[in-house]
Parts: sequence; C-alpha cells; structure tokens
Amino acid sequence: MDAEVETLTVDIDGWEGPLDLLLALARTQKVDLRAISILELVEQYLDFIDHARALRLEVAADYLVMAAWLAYLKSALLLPRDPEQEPSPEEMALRLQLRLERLGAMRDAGARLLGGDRLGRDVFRRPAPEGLRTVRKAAWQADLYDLIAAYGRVSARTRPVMHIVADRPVMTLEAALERVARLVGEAIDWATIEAFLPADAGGAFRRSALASSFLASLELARQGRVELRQQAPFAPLYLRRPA
Amino acid sequence: MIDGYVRAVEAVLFAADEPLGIEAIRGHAGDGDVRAALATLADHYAGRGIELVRRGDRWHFQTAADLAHLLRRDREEPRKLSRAGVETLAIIAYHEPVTRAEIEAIRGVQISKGTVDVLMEAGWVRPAGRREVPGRPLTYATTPQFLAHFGLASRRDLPGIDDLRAAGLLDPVDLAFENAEVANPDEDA
Amino acid sequence: MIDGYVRAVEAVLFAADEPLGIEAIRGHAGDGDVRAALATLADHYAGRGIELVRRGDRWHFQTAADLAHLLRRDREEPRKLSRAGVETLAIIAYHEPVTRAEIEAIRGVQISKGTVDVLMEAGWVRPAGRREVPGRPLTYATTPQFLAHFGLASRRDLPGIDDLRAAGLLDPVDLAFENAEVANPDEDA
Repeated sequence: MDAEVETLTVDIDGWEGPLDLLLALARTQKVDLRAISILELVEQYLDFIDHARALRLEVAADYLVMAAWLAYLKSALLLPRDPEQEPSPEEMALRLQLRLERLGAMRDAGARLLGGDRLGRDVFRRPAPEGLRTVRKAAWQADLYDLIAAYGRVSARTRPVMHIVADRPVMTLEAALERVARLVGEAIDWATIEAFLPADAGGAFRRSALASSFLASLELARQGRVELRQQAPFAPLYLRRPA
Repeated sequence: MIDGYVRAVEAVLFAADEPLGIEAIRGHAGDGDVRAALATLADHYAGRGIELVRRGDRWHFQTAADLAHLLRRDREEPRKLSRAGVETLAIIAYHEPVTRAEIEAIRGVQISKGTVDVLMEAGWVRPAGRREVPGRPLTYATTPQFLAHFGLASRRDLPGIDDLRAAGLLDPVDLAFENAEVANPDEDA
Repeated sequence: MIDGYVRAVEAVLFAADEPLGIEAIRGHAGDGDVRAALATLADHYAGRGIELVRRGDRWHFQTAADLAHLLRRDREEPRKLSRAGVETLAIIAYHEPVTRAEIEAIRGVQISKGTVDVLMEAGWVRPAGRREVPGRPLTYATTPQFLAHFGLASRRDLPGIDDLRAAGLLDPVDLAFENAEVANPDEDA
C-alpha cells in the first residue's frame, strides 16, 4: 500500500482536482467503493499531501482545502459524538463515498465508451461516397391578373396623361379680397367672418368662399386695412375696420 | 454463410478510398484467393443497388449505374416573380419581339440581366432573333409555355389598352383619387 | 431477385455521405415502405463484411466491427480526448440534458471552457436549451453524430446505463443520500 502511495506522489500534477485524487487513492484499497473505509481514505489523502509538501511540491489550494476538510471529518468520526452536530460525521462520510461512486461510474463509462467500436477507428464508412444532392429549382409563380395589372401600371407610368379638372363653383381670392374690403368698410363693430360670405352660398361654393375670404382677411390685416380677433383656436374669427 | 475471406475482401473494398488492385487487397485482407473472392462478390452484388466493378486491374464498389438518378433529386420550390419580372414579362408579351432597350424605354426603368434570365429559366421567354438595326440587338418573345401557364389561347387574348382602361388598370393615381371623391360626395357633410 | 425499392434504398444509403433518416431516404428513393426495406437490408447484410446499422433514427453502412484489425493499419487515430474530455462526454451522455454546474458537481472540479468546446467541435455535444431554474443555465446533450461515432443504436445502448440507473448512480448525491437514509434508517445506530 505504501509503495502505491509512493508512485502516486510523483504525479501530483496529473490529478484533475482533489476528488480525482481521492478516487485514485480509494481504488488502491482494492474494494468496491461502497465498502470503502473512509477513515483509511482520509489517512491516505493526508499522507499524500504531507508527502508532497515534504518534497516541496507545489500543492494547489483546493487540495489543501480538501485536506483540511478531511482532517475535520476524521476528528469528527473519531471523537465522541456531538448529537447537535449537523450534518453528522457519518452523513458527511456517506456523501463523500457517494460522490466518489458517481465519479468512478462516469470514469468507467467513459472508458467503455472509448473502448467500443468507434467510427473511423474500428468500423469504417465509405471514405468518398458519391453523395446525395438535392437541386432546388424555383417554380416561378405569376398569374394573368399580375401580368395585365403590371402592364396597366407600366402604361399608366409612361403614357402621356391628360388631366381634366372638373368645373367647380369657387370664389377666387381676387373676388374675396374685393368683397371683404368693401364689406368691412361698411361694418361698424366686430363681425364674424361668416357674415362676409354671400347669404345664398351653400355646399362646395360656401366652403370655397370661406377659404378665400379667410385668405383675403389675412392679406388685408397684413396691409393694415382690417383687424382680426379670435379668442381661442377654432373659436369664431372676428373682423372689423381699424379704429 | 459467407466465406470469411470473401467478407474481408468486401470490407477492404468498401473502406478503400480508391479502386484497389489484387495486391493491395491482399495487403489488407491477408493471404487468400483474391480473384475467387472478387468473382464471388461480383456475382453476389449483380443486380443489387451496389455493384462491384472492375476498372482496368483495379476493383471498387459503386452505386448501380441505372440508379444514378436517385442521387440527384430536383425539388421545385414555388417562388413569386418580382415586380420587375412581371412588368418585363408583360411588356414582352404585349410588344414582342422586343429588345432590352425597348423594354427599358417602355418601363421607364432599367432592367437587370437577372430579370430576363429568370423569365427564360421559367420557360416563358425566349430569344427571338436580332433586330436589323445598328448593334443588332437581341429581341425577346414569349413561348408556348407562357400561353399555357397564363391560360391564354393566343397573345390576342391579352386585354387591349381599351380593356385595361375600362377595368381601371390604366388610371393614374391622382385621377383614381378624384374619382373616389366624386363617388363619396357627402363624405365630409 | 432483389426488390426494386430495396435496391433503391440500398443505393441511396451506399451513396450518402452521412447517416440518413427515413424521410431523407424517401426523399431520394421515392415513395415506398422504407422501414421494411431497411429491415430487409439489415437482414441481408448481417454477418457480411459490410453492415447496415441504425444510429439514433438514422441509418448507414459501415464495415463489420470484427474486421477492424484488417482496416486499422495506416489510419490516423481519431482525435485523442483528454481525460477531462472523456469524463465530461460520459457525464453528458449518461445524464443529458445536463448543465455545466451539474457536470462540475460530479467531477468535483471546474471544467475549463475548452473542454466543452472540443466536444462541440467534434460534433458530439450540442447545447440543449436552458434549465428553468434561477440563472437559466444552458444544458448540454449528445448529437446523432455521437451515436454514429461510438457505434450506439440509441442512448439506451450506452454501456451499463441500465445498471447505473438501477444503482441510483445517475441521480444527484442529494437525492441518493435521501434514498440511502431511507433504505438504512438504523445505519448510524
């Protein structure tokens, strides 16, 4: 047993962490991990670390943390039981044993996996198969409506187009200017802009007259020939001759 | 039961990355009657999906020649023709035979080479000789597949300009807007 | 005489450069009973130098495993995995889907970033979604290529997985610990 520990000492850098080292030490006990002596394992580990440090080998911190924890576990296992202690030393020992079992199981599984019939090592596929190809071909879609609508669009875009403006009843700006200037001269007090529209105006002509009269009012106000007043946005607009 | 040496030769040929000669096969499969094994295999595979074939004095497995078409599959994927594609096709259909420059003049926009290529790939457009003018530009026309695809007996079935106008397909945008207003005179009443 | 469809499936699998699933086979061989054809072929090739094998839900031809000694010479070893790599791969395969923290809990040591990267680069391991716990850690699982490479018909064929599961060795320590306590209530009496 000592001789085996000795050979392990040489390889301090070869371990993948304290659990890995513990598993290797546990395996030197040559028993099923379920029957492992945790106390003996703790001794092995502490001896190993002491030995490594005696040889002035660098020992990483996590190995030392494990050593401290194992030393604590050892004393807890050996000293008279403190019933208040949670978790109990036996539970800690069992947890350690379960973790070793799991790591051991995965290590064995990995070895068996690698030892199987691996493609490219034990079994081979054809090195240069013909290969399968799927050639994607576009099936272009368009229907007759798309076609004639497109032609209509092109024609509309490029053919000369005659614009016909429908004859609509309008009051021109010139007429409105003349009318508002004349009427405001007759008025004495503030009057709403509607009062300046022809009494018989209706529909589209009334809207046109209102728009033109509004523009005319602005122009006359700019010339100082009329005063405007409005209390709030969209409130009635009043006009009068300047005082 | 297959002979042990035959199956060794079978595996060696399958795993080889090039046709193998008799000696190369023996080098892997070990001593044995390679020729007899090859004859047995050739016989066994005759008529299967895989064949053992001889190329000069080398042997290899290959897919049965008559099944080569299985290895390359064409798959059609529906794709919508682009706006430029439809317009170009429409111009060709209405004006054929027509040159690229004429198509561009009618469309008022340049067309990329890919646009006509797509129409030819679809089988709707074909080159239709050269126009006898300087530069002898290629002209394009539609194909019988074009008529079949669009359900036309002949190009004369395409609606004329008057039909298009009657269908409202020629209306410029601003005129269409004006009509919409007239149609709803009380909209803001 | 070999059935025409079986022959087509045989040719398609022979020509394929990767294991094929049922749909991919049908995509090339055409409509037919792919499963029946596969069963016929697997039966036909059993014991020959070439075998038809199932890996996950894909199929491919490969040389018979017992002929490895004839074919192995002059070939490069597949990539050599580090011990950390082998253990990590085993843990992922036997526990998938599994988080990095769970892998580290079993190995008792942190895994370097490179370890999982190497397994992913080899195509054996893939990210398999996040675990819905605080931090939403990424989980890892094996790929179809993993099964193909290691010669497994499915994850159920992982060596010893049934025994490991029955022994509770695939359960986390905490769970196993509770079970152990229940099983041995008088252990520390």
